[in-house]
Amino acid sequence: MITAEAAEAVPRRLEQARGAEGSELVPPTAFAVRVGGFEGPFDLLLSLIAKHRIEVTELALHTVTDDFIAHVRAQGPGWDLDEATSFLVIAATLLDLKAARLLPDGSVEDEEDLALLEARDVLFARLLQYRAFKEVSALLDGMLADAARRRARDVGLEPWLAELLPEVLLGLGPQEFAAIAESALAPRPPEPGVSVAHVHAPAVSVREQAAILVERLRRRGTLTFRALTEDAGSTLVVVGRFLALLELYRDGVVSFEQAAALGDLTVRWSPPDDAGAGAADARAIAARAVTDEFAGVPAPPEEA
Amino acid sequence: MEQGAGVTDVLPGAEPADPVLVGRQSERELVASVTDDDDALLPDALGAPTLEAACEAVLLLADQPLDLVSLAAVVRRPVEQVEAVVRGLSAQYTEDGRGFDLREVAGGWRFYTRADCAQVVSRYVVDGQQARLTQAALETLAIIAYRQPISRGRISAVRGVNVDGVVRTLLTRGLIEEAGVEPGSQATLLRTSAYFLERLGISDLAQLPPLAEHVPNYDELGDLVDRA
Amino acid sequence: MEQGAGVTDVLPGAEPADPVLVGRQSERELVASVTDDDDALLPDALGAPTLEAACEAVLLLADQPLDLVSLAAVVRRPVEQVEAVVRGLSAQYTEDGRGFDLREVAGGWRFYTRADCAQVVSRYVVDGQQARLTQAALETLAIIAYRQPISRGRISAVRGVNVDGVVRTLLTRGLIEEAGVEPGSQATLLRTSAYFLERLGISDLAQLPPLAEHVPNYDELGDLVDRA
Repeated sequence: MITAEAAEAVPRRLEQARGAEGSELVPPTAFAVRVGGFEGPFDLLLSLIAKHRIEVTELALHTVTDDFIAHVRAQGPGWDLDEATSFLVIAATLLDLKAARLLPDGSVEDEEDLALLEARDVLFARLLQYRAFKEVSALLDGMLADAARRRARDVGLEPWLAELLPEVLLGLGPQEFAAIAESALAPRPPEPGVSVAHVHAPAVSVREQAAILVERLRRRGTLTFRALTEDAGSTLVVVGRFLALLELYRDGVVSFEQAAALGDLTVRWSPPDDAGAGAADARAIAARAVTDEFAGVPAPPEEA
Repeated sequence: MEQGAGVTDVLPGAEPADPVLVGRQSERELVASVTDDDDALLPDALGAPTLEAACEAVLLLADQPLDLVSLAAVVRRPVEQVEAVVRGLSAQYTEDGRGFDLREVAGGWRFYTRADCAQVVSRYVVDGQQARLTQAALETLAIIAYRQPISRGRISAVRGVNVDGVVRTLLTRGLIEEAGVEPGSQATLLRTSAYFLERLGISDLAQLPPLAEHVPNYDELGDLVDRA
Repeated sequence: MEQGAGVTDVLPGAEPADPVLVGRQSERELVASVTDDDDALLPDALGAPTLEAACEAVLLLADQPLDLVSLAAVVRRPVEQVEAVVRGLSAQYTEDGRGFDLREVAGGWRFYTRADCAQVVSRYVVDGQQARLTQAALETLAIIAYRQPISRGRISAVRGVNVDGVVRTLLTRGLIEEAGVEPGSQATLLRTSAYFLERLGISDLAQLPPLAEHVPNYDELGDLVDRA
């Protein structure tokens, strides 16, 4: 016989516990943020494979790539950056694999092909690993539910036995006790993970750099790249200004001259008549010139 | 897959799962099918193979002596029938020379250790208990002392670990006691006892040294817990 | 006792046990007398009529799984003998269809209600129903169980999502615990707790379902994943 509690606790299925009925399966005590009903990219990928009735090991994953991409796209904004990244990494790998399949029977002598094969193997390996843990987690769920049908005796000592207990020895005075309270109540320090602060230099907005360049070039007409970047605080800013120049060049508002290879690059302000002659503000020109391609750079959490 | 398929089309789960992937599902389904078992809802469902087993299971968990009316309500049988079974079990344990004993005390029934096993159980209790508290117990006691009355859940949130076992030890040692329930959550609240004051060598909670400023107070703590 | 008596002379246990003490005395008196009763200190004094009864009495008091070595120390009998008795009792309860069950869980033995009495027990115990774990928690728990000790980062890598929140909850529920730091990265390592084994109803990690059955070519897979 099975209690309502235990029975309710058990039926967690694997792949089909998804989609239409998925929401019912989220227990009331759910504490995880779920992305569109999925616990991460592997979970989604497994579901899609199941939907297309493909064995994971058949290496025919390209058929689910479109689904995966569509799902990622459908999420729209509102994703946690970490989560979105992990989805995108897998989407990119899937796209690579699909692209490889579309090419005429390719040889694998190419280094890129080898890298692709390896990326595929790693993705499959990780997917299989995830699937294994997912399967045993369902078994654990069953074991937990089964064990929950038994309750341990957990009662206080009979009074005569409680009296046999030796006197408690606190072994400390009020001051030491207060010190313990302070350390116990103090906020716990965050997990000492690997700091990535040094990796994420403050983001540089190409659009802002373009505005600076336009302003200077309009005033001076011609400047070397060296002069345009001598006040750049970091390599990242130099790169940002270089990208901005490329954008401005594409838009036809600047031209380049370089006398010799590796020599100084001279940048000339040469806008078409309508753009340069008027009182157009530098930011507006920059904004027009620099397309969305670079505009989406997220603002840094805080300027260093 | 066709280009331009709508988002809803690609949502998974609409079709039955691939049996290859699902695997090892027989026991799952078995349990799921019992979920709808109406038996549990029948007013006279015992919920155990026999009345004897039902009484034994319930009494095993009883911390305080359980009166027969309550027991009869739980097992859904007449009081007279339940009384006969319980007395029968008690006599049987005695006859079989069990180390446990089902006895009627203060109008209720509870499992006790048998009197002639007193030596071995007192040895167990005395030997097994350390006079000194563990660090975990001290920290929990400190949190209760400075934030009383407080529920187990909030202590857990502060310590970041489950504290049920430690709290039970502190209760058994008489250092803390229950202090009603929290209005909203119905969680049992805990406070320190007079024995605690005695063991710490103070006569009043006001004599506890004040804590440094930076320690979050109870209200902030509550916010943190709620947001967590 | 004379001053200057040799140490051996004052060692207790020289006299045979007083038969009055093991008779039908009231508990109080009995305990008062055993506390300084020489008999209790006899190296082989069981302190109960039979080894079966002694084990039953002590296990009735256990508020966590009691390992056989500790139990054997309390009843002063060899571990093998105690193990045989405990296993015999457990089998006997099952055969007799008792409502209680003696089970080996998390490395020790403890009294539980029998599984087929779950319905009646759940009617009696209204509180403390174990909250179900989410899919995220189950997967995280499974990875920790099979790969312990393991850091949060490595769990995240397997699941493809951030696991900080889930890990915090598992810690608070006492299912996992911290196990030092990884030498290189200084990341905190995690492992499952004894409570996890207890909740799962198994005695040790070796009783987990084998993972290899779920992974084709397990060894090759490990290599690939490590390179990732």
